[in-house]
Amino acid sequence: TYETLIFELSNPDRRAFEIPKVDVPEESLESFLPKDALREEAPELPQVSQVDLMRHYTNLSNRNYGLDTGFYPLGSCTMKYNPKINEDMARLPSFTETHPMQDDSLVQGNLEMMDNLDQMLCEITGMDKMTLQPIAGSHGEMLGLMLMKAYHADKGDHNRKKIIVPDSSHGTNPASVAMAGLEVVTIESKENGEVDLDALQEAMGDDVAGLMLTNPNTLGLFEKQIQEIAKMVHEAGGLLYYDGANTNAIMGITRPGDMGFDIVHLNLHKTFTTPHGGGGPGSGPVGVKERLIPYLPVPFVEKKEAGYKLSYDGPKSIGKISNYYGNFGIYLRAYVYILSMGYNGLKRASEVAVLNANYVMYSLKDHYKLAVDRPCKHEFVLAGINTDIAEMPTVNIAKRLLDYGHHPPTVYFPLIVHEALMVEPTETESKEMLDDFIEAMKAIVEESKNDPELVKTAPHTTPVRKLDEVGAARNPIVRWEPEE
Amino acid sequence: TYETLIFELSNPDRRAFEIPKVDVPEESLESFLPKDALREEAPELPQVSQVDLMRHYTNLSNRNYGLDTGFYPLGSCTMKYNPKINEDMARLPSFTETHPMQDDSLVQGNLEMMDNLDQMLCEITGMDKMTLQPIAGSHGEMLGLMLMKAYHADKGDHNRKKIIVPDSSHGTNPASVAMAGLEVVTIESKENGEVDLDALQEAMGDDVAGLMLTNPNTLGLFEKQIQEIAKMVHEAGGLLYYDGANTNAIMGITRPGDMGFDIVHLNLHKTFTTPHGGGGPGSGPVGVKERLIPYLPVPFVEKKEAGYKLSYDGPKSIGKISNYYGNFGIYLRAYVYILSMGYNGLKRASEVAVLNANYVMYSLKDHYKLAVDRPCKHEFVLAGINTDIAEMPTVNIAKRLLDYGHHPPTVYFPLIVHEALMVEPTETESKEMLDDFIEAMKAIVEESKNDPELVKTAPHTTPVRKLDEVGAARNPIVRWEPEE
Amino acid sequence: MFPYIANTPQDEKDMLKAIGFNSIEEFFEDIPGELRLNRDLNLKPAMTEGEIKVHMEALGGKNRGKELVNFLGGGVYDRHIPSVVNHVISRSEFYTAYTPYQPEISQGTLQVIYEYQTLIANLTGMEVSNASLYDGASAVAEAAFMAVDKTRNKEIIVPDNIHPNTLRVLRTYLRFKDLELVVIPTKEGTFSKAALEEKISKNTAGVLVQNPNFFGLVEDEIEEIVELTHKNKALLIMSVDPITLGVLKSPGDYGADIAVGDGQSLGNGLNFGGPYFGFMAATKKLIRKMPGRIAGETVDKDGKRGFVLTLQTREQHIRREKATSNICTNQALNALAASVYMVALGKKGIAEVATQSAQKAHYLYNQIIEKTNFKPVYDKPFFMEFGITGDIPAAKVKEALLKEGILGGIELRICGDQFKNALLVAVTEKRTKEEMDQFVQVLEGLQ
Amino acid sequence: MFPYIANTPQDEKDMLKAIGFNSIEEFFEDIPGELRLNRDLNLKPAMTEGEIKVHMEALGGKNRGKELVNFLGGGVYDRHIPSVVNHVISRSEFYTAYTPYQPEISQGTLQVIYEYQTLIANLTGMEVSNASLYDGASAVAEAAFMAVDKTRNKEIIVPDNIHPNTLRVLRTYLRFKDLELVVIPTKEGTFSKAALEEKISKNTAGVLVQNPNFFGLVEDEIEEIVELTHKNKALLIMSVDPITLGVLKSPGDYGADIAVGDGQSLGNGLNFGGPYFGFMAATKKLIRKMPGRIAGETVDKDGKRGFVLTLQTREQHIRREKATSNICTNQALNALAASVYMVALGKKGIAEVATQSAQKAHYLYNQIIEKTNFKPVYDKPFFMEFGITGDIPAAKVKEALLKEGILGGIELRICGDQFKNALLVAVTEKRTKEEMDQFVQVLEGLQ
Repeated sequence: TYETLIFELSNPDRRAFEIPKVDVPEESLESFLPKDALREEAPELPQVSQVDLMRHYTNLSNRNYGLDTGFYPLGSCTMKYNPKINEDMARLPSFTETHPMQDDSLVQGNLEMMDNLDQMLCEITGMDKMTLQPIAGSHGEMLGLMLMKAYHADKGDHNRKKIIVPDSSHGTNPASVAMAGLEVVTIESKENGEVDLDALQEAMGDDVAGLMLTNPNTLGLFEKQIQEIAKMVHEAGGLLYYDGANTNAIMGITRPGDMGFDIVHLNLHKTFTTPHGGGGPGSGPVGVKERLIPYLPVPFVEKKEAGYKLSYDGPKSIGKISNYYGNFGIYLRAYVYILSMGYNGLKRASEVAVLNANYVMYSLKDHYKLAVDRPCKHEFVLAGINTDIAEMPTVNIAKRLLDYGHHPPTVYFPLIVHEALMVEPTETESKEMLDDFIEAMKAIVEESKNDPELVKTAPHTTPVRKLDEVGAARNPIVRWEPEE
Repeated sequence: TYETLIFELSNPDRRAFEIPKVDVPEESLESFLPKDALREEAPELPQVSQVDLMRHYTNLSNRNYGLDTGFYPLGSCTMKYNPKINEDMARLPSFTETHPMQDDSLVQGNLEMMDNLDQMLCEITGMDKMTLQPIAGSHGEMLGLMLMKAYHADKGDHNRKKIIVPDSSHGTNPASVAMAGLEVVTIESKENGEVDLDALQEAMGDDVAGLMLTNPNTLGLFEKQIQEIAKMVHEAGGLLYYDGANTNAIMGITRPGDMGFDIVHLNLHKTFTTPHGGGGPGSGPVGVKERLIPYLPVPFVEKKEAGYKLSYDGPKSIGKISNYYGNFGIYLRAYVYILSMGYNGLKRASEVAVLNANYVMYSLKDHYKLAVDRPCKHEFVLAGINTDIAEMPTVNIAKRLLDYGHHPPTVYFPLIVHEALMVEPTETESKEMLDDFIEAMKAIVEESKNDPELVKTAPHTTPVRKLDEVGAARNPIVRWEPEE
Repeated sequence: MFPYIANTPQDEKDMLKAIGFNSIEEFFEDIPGELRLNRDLNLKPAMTEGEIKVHMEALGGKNRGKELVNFLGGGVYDRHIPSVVNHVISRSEFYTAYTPYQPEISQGTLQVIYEYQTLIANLTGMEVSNASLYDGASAVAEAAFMAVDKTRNKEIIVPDNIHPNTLRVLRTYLRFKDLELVVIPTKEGTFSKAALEEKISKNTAGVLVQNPNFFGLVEDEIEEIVELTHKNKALLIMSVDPITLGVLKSPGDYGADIAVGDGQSLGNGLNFGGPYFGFMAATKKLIRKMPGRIAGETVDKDGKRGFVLTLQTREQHIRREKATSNICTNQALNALAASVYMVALGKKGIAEVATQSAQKAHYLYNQIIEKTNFKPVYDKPFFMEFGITGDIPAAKVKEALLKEGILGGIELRICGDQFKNALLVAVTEKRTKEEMDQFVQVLEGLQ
Repeated sequence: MFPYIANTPQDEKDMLKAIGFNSIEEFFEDIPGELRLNRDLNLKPAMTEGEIKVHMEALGGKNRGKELVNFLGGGVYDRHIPSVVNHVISRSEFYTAYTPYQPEISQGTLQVIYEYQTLIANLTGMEVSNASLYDGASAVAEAAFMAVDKTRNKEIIVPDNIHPNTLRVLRTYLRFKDLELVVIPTKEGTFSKAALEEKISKNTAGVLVQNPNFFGLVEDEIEEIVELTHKNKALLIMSVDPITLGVLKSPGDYGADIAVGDGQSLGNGLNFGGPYFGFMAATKKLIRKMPGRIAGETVDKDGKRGFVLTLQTREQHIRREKATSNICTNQALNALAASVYMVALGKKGIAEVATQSAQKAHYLYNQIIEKTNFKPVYDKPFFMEFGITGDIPAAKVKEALLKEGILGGIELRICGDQFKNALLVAVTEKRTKEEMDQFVQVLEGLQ
């Protein structure tokens, strides 16, 4: 009974929860609805007792690995500790029990928070105005590209359809370009992931809407020529988009706005410690420079003498991209985090994130190949195991790490590095934890040399062993069905 | 780093939490306290980051088995599901943020709840008045015995020092007698755990303060002759004390007050679903018949026209047995539970608890020896494995059950049954879960026959294997000390 | 020191020394000096938990809501949420996990998604479901893209009685992909098959029906609309309120191709608009066109059942610029809350919630019509939400209700000036007769 | 159906049939008819969660507290509680577990106890600690029994400046065991060595010192008292506030034999008096006299470190009538909260909490003495709690403070009529200068 599906526990007449008895006359639905609007039988939802429900989900949770379980050095995902005070504040009924259609006068606290957060995020990124509406990083990317397009169109420049994206970029970048009805032009990066200025120059033209970049790049390296790049793009009439996934390296140190970026998105669930929830909800605010403000989605918070107000008055606005005001409950957590850290804490966070990444990278340099041998920022990429010692595909190293109790790094990304292992330790980890990880990584190299079978057949200690993903895709079983 | 002690993670200057900076002049302690009142160095508490703290305790929790993990048929402990609404209500700030020394007028909600609960528990047990002050069942027992003694003393009857306790009783019973400054007279029970009337008659006399009994008894059987027993004790001038550990069998069906008991304690953490917390906090209210009310501890809640009031006006009261009003946060949960169940639910709970126990007992009767072959109430006792099939000590059966994912029953209690296994499934378990347990119990019999070594070396799948308890007691290491 | 930063100055020294550096600054040397901020961020210094609590409680104190009786709807409803929901989603193994890239240590999340997919499929009567999307509005847009992708047409037809924000979002999404949005007029509040007939053509990719629609009315020509849509080889997208499916015919019953909606009602709090989640279910043949994650059943190398993310060839990190969707997160934790909600209620419970909501809404509606001068906006069958209109501006009505602690409804003037006196009132199973009687009393007082 | 009862009527039928019974009633046949209740319990029918929430919120609404500024103490303090505390104790593996009788699946609870014992030993400066007791008052009584058990004497001496409820509880416990309680007068609020000298004898089992005492004063003759007690072969029991040990000399420093106290201050909420927990630590040679659970380190059969309940031969379920204590639960979850609290604060944090509490208390005290007509009850060094007295009854002072949202303190008349105008004011690190200034302002207004 401990590894079943919830449907397999179902038994008619069991209940985990009941609502109060109806206190108005119990008229039949047929008395006010056409009979053929009604379904013949209620939907097949399982019926279980409350204890069976709680045990089911408790046991499932115990088959999951979270940040509170252990180290999670998943490159480009910034899996840092999710502070508990964030959770407590986001659950205050004075916030949770407000409806999005209440009058502005009844949600002044919410609006004030949103306005404060807007300003804080602008200060951190060097932008002029933020919208909190995007629900995820990719959603923010899509919005940012829409803003570019809207900007050019408003200038009468309908020809600019191309977005330049380096081949080292996050996979969402080109996909988001497509979502905004634009075209991707991929340019090859230099080996260290930096933009190849010649390739960029060649790609530029009056059909280019802009460039998408992350800085530090996906190899964890700062784009040293960012000023030249910005100049080049701007001079050609394009805009610069900053993918904020790697913001954790630079808070209080440098700002995309100062580098020349026109549009920035942030992943609050990365840099600003809101929980990932097993894949969401996230929050991906987008900030812009002055000239792009008119195109931001409605509504935006305005501070008037009479108080805060949600304004829909945006004649050039691209409209809306999500139902209400974005993931309020999530960005409220980010707000609490920023208050908790302050200007001093945010800067220290970036410094220590970078320290931790370099510590791990240089500690592993004899056992693994460094993608680039140069101090990194908040993350770094290994080009697989040091083949002078042993040979072992990255995927097996990752699986073997599970037996050591660690979540593996991101694997096979960025695509430009062979056998890539992308490691982002974050600032919330202690030296002791990093040492433990380093030792495990080294031990796996030794094992790969002395007992490669052990590594190749890993994991050995997880709730399930290696799963057949190919079979799953070939014959997709995507829902439970009762046995006949 | 995942199986360390918290002290082993400590690192000076790490912090998991900070308080606000002081906002008054920072005078040195020496300026207002004698220097020799101050310690030279702050106490050695570990210093860890917040993420390390959370991981430490999360990982520890994952090495623990709770009711939300699985089946917990621990006889006499009534490990039934702890409803989540209880937890939510007990955490409402309007309750948690009240100080025990606030004026009555500021805690009317608390006092009203206490008064309501008093009346509900009286109705369930058939008593006239309850005190909520005892913090645990054993605390309630001690109080009950004190009340007996106070009653007799008040009647000038200082000779009654003896409390009769059957040898089948809970271990706390005789210990509590000692705590109240009384003497235990143990009488042998009949084989089924029922009171031997002859033995009782023989023990009775004018030096007897009373009799302690649990009904159903620890073998899960109803004391059929309870009326004769009550008469016998009362006629000899004694009082009857009801150990409420087994109340889960009889709610809405029969009441100790109607059986002739003068004093009753309840374990709210058993019958009334308040969580056990890994060994507390519990709550053990004590109810009495009219004539014993004057001796109850102060304060008690009184309902006056102006509102509820805590009264300390009890000239014959035995005084206080705990600091304030007992475990308020715990009995508040029990109050919510009683409301959730209502008169109909409580009765049904007892009926199904008894059904479940009989179902498991009779399903196991071929594989195990029944202590008594007669329908049980909410729990039953097995006298070890059926030796016609195989031989295996009870302790090994218990340990092997761990490998099947179940918490074992209570073992080697009651003392009057050889190789006892005391099973209490409770009403919150489903037939499917009971079947799973029955199958496991049967499988262990088969294993004992076919592969006894497997059973004897169990458990095999737990975070640690069988622990050396003898060694621990011989050379007690009861605190961590830094290595020199 | 900062509680969320583990390493101390001493650790810093030790670590730098171990790897042969002298200062953290050396790691930043590649950042040009003129790009350095060279000043402190203009934010406050770090606040402690105690100070934050005071600040946040003061902010929250500027809101009103928790003490008010809520008759607001428009897709977001104040419902009974079982206590177990919050207890489950507060398990840190769930909420602090990332997307389940390593299935061996993510069976919790993966099985939850698989079960969620089954629950949504059963609820909507569709064959397959994905793992959830951002919200109901963007789910409609994603469904429109699926229709475009499937039919190779560029035109989406929607009636003007859908949620105005859904329309706004759809408009944005479609415009940027150079797709055409055709909004057709409704007939006394409900979808007009005739109006559709006029616009539908071989260029149509998809037709959207919202049921109940924004005015709370139950659509009465869905079968005909589905038939007409399919005859034109377009896809029928149905946007539904998940609770109403406890008793209303499902998209599957009607033969819809794609079912979408917002899942807030399924155990998620109001939260001022989010996080909620969008759900999407479809026919089996559309599965490879679906955006978002999908979990599938498989076995491990010992033959034990397990779950993985599957059909990933659809996804952006594989297809990059060929992707038709950039979704890479879902709203996993909200979908978990919804799963727990659906399991807690079960088959009977969801029917009860739907039935009670409808019964109570009709009680209130009947009382208003009987006892006050307010008139229905549309005199047609509705489910649990209805429009009323009178002689005074809706804002005034709301004000009077608020005085009695009642959030009275949504002003329908957001749908056009013709509705300036109209209020959209939602009633859930959580509202009591007493609360509704008070509502009526206030309205009586306005005459 | 009841959500907490799994089996349905159909299950009931199946189960009865499987074991050869016809009805549940057959299991109850042995209960004599005249003992049957034969009517429904006079309770309400089952309430749903929704109804319970309404009821409980209404009850809670009749309290005041959360919105008030709290200067109450007397052993129970309103302190900053780190957010992590509640998150840890809300892990169901901890709070839904029983006493760890099966150590193989209870390492969580057992290691927590072991760590707790270490933390308490370090805090009190004692050699060993148990796993916790009911509360501070009963811990004092248990300590008294230990002294009696160890010395075979029957007399416990306590000063009259201990918490009045502690005195009450001690009196009850001792009376029933026919032990003698000798209460000696204090000297201007502090323990009088001279008074002790007068009463102590070879019949004395134990002497109790509370530091800081109930009036908040720091005892100034502890060393002499310990010496005198030990000279008389009695045990010195010290009752302490755990927070003050962040900076005050510990029982261990003073050479006490047993240290006890109430642990509420260590991360436990106010909760109207409970659940809190009592702590107890002692010298190693008293370990086998200690009541309550004790966890010890050991190894499993593979040599891996693990923890078990140990020294169980002391316990009631082994010793039955020979037991000197009947404690079989502790307050495990509260002790866990305390452990998390102590770890969250750490060595430096606990010193800061203690220091700030003292600094703030002295700020308030100085302001009151300087600016108002109130006088100290005792003009002696205090820690974070102090008595003030004036010309008007304390009840009136409280009333005036309450008007400004302040819970002003405890009326000291519970210690005798001579204190009828006196108020005991506690200040923790959580109070702010602003709150204290307002306190002073109210007192100024009373002149």
